[in-house]
Amino acid sequence: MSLLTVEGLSKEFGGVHAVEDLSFAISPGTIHSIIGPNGAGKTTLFNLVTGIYTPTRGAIRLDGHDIAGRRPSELAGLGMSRTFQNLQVFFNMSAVENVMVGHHLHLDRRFWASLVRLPSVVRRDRACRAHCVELLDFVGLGRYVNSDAASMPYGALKRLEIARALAAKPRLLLLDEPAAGLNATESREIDEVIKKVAAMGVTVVLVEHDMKMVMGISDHILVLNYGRKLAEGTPTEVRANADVVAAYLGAHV
Amino acid sequence: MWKSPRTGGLAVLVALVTLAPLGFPNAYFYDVAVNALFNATLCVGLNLLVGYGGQISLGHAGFFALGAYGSALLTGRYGLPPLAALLLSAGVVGALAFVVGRPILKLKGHYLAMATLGIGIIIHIVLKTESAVTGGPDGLGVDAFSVAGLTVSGDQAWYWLAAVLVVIAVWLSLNLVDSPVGRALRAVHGSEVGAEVVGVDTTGYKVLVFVVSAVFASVVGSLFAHKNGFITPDIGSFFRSIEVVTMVVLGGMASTFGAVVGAVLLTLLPQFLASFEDYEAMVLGGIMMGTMIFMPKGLLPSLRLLLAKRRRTP
Amino acid sequence: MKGLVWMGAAGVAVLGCVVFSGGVQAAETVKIGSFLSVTGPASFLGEPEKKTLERYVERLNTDGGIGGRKVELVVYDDGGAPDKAATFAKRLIQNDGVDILVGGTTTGTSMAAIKVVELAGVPFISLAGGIDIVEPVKKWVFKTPHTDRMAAEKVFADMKTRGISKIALVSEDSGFGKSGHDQSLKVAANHGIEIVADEVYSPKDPDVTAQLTKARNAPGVQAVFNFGFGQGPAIVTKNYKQLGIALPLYQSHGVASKEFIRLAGAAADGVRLPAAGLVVAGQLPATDPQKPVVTAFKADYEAAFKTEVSTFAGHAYDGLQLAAAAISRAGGTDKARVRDELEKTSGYVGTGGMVTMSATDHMGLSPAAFHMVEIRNGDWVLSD
Amino acid sequence: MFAEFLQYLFSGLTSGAIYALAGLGFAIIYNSSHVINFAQGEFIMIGGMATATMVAAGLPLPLAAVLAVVATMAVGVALEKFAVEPARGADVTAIVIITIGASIFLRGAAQVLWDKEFHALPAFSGDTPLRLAGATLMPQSLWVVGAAVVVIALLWWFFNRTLFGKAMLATSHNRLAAQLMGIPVRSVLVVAFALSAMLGAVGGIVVTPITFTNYEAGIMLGLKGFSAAVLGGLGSGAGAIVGGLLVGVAEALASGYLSSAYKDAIAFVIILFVLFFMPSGLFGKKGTDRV
Repeated sequence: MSLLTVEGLSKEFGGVHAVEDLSFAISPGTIHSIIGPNGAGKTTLFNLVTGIYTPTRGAIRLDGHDIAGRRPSELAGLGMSRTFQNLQVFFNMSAVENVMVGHHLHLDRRFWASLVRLPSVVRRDRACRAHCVELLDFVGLGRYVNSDAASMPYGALKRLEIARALAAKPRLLLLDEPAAGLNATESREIDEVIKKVAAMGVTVVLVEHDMKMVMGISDHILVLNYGRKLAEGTPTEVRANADVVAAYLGAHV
Repeated sequence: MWKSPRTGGLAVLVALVTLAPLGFPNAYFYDVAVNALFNATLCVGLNLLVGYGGQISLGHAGFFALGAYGSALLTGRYGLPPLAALLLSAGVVGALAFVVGRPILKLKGHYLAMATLGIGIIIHIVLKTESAVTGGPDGLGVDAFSVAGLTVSGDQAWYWLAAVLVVIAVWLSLNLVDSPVGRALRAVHGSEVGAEVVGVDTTGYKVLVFVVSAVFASVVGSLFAHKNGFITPDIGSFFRSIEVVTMVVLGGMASTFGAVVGAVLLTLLPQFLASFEDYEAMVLGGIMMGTMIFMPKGLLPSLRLLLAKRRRTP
Repeated sequence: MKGLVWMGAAGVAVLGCVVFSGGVQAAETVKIGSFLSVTGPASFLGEPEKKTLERYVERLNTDGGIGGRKVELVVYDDGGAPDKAATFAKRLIQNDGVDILVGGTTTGTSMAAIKVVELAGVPFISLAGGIDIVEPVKKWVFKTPHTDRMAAEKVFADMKTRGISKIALVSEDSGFGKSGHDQSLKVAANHGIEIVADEVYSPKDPDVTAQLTKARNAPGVQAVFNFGFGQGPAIVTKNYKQLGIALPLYQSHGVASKEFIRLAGAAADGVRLPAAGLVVAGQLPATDPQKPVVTAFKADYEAAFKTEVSTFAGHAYDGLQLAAAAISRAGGTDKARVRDELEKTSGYVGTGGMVTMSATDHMGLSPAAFHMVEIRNGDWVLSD
Repeated sequence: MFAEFLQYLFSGLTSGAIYALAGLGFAIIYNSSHVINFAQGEFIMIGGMATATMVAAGLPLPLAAVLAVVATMAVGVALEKFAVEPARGADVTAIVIITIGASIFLRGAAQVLWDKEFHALPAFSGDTPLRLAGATLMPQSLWVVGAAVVVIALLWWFFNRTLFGKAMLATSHNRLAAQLMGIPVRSVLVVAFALSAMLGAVGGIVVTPITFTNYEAGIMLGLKGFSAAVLGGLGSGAGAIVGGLLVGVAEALASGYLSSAYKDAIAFVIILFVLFFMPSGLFGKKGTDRV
């Protein structure tokens, strides 16, 4: 069974169809890329799937249950996590605290317990911290553990978001242009991180412009154009698709 | 960082409030100190909302006044023991904050400022108008504060009560900030969407901290009423709301000790400025502007940065 | 962490340094303490009070002080905030060591200070109108101004003689107006007055025609009575004229200053109000015992400050005179004896009227202290 | 019945036009800097006080008015130069505290420079009320409404038809982009403060014959102006006008038909309800989160 199924999904903003009648499915354990020209509706699709936008029409199913219109925080509880194209880092906190927030759902969230700092809270917090330091190491940010997020370079913040998303222990991880604005070395590092994540059994959905990365790591690619599905398939299939080539070269008439 | 300023800062605070009375020659000093510590407690609560949660409130004096009037009326009119009145008032204020907090906290920035301002002003108007209950603008007398037959009387007794209160408030605040709940709260300030997608119920936390800060205000209001023995609706005025927010911002947002410092300094300031007479307002306004221009992060965080810099370049 | 300790130390220093020259007092001076609302909404009451106290303390000193001792005045501005007033009262008593308090511009600030002075046992002469200040009688508390209840009674009595029995009450929602409103409701029935409309405005409302329209349209209404001070009553008066309401308009003693006439302009013509003798000093009959006192004070004040004297200045003047007289009769500043002497004040003729206090009356003014005046052609005209 | 309603309406429009003028000043500064200037009310106070004292000193009203406007604009520019500009980039709350500090400072200065008395100005076109269907209106109220209309028209022209005005609008949309396009962003802010100070002063002058003025007059006007601007939607000039009129009319109708003691509270309840359903005010730009 598919982990995520999208059926007839549409989103309008004041008459503009950002996403229109879109259907696709994502199988567990795969790396699934979504590509398309600027304005094709990729980020809108992410925002719909993760509950930030409410669809105008259509269904989004996680494990067969409709999740359209649920809040992002509820979806996080169902095992969905994401990063952002425009960074949504907590700049008022340190790197490791950012990641610890990612672990939020797996901690003791009782107000009273936090307020009087029960020993159990302290214990779990300490374990959580250790775990989050590991995650920072995992994404290659070991030297930033106690740095203020506000003082970290852009490339590191991109990875910080991935670490934070991972801390939520997602089954489905959506990465919105993780390599955008990074140099070749950094892109390669991100590439490695994504592969490692997938190897842990997390299903990854990726929006990315770096074709080399997309073609290299994806199991499956969905091509969007003007909010609609243009093509779908394995990297080889997509590369051979005439419509895709046309859309990307802008020669489509 | 990991050893956190919790233990050290708290120890300094305890030492300060314990030693401070050595410099108090008479009851007037105790009186000012009690007001300073009450304000500090209120500001520690408000700082959770404004500094850590990133949600502005220009109506907190309203909650303070509700706590004060709640205690005054429940003890004076209905004969409740003061402690029960304090707790009941805090409960009611918390419930009220919960009810109005849900719709209000959907608003952002200046719209939230407007809405909280409106809540505060409405409370003030009700207290002023319903004079049959509240005594109107001329005020209402309040009985002494006593628990289990022991009456808190005299400025010294009140000082120690206020000191214990502020230490507890700071302790709770420090605990909270460095806990799962507190981190979620600060995350809401950092990025609401960012917090949402990792499972933080942002609305829930905003409402929670709004309620918590309102309860802080209510408790301080209750004690203030008993200590002063007389209250007027002006304790809930728009100016008071602005004043307490100024204390928090001046001391340093997102800094528990900053809130304490800001509250203490701004409470003492008018006592110093009294000799400026007609120029008092100009000096106060000038100090507010100057502090925020030269230390935009507030007194304590800015000083801390300065010290850190000096240490790095000996 | 070290930084925090240093900052903490600095904090202690600040806390400890609120020490001023106070405390130590030359045994020779008589210290009079005062907290007034020199700024804030009641500033135009507090301001003349402060000027008066300062001028007449100086006068006392040039005349040789009280019983040969120099007088020292300490004034703090409470900005109209009751909690500040309480703190300043404490500062005056505990830190500055004053012998007597003369101050408290508003009822709220006075009431807040009462808790402090009663506990400390220092005589306190309030300059505010609220009847709650001296009723019930508090051991250490006295006051000089007429109460709002007396003003209401004077107005109602005047209405009755003119055959008015149904009125609309329009009041300000500030301390003065609200207290006047409550007292008016309380005593109206005693004078056979029925209040058929009860409207309220805020001190800074730009326009009150809505309230006045409602008041005018109340069934059977024969007159309108406005309780407030500052610019509010002037706006009420102008709006009243604008609406062309033909009913008599009464104001309270809160507007008994030339400023009201200046602000309201021609619209003030025909307005009736209760006022102290000071306001109509020139028109008092020569036989009036108050005449020499009020004319002298008025002339002196106006020469010194180049502004019209107000009744509030008079309250401060009376407060200071009562205090000086009591101290001199007591032969010193022993607080209990000064208090006893204050209570024995008898036949003092001040700007507010004749004052005779007793153990049951800590104000000592009779209703006769008020004169009914009408504004005609921009001036007061005594009408009783 | 109808005459009564009309009178309430007139009452509300008089107050409302005053609030609207105050609200407009907030809108202009917010538009170009996203700063809420809590000293806006003090501009109104300074305009009124300066004019009133100069007229009392014997100057003809038009001259006094012009001088007062110039003086207020100088205060506005000084506020921008010495208090807001140095704090550029600081947290919004820090700037809020700065402008609140500025308002306290200006009030204090006014009280020292002038006095604590109330000051009046004669009505520009006399005190004979206009009568309409049994209700009355003072000619001065028309002056206020007229001033609001003229100011709106001028602002519209300025922002849509002059290069500098367009540059200011561009700055409000994207400060960085505007800067890159060569727009002198710093002078835009100075002009914004000068403009809203001018607006405040004009407001203060036309309003003083109705409400009088003293050193504290700016508090209430600032508060109501802020309410008007927020209700209308921050940054929207038309919104501030509509917001101001709505608050004024709501207060008047509330005191006429419900309770005059609670009219202010009722106005705030209305504002709260509007915000619950329209979180960016009546005409505010809807903030969509871009992530």
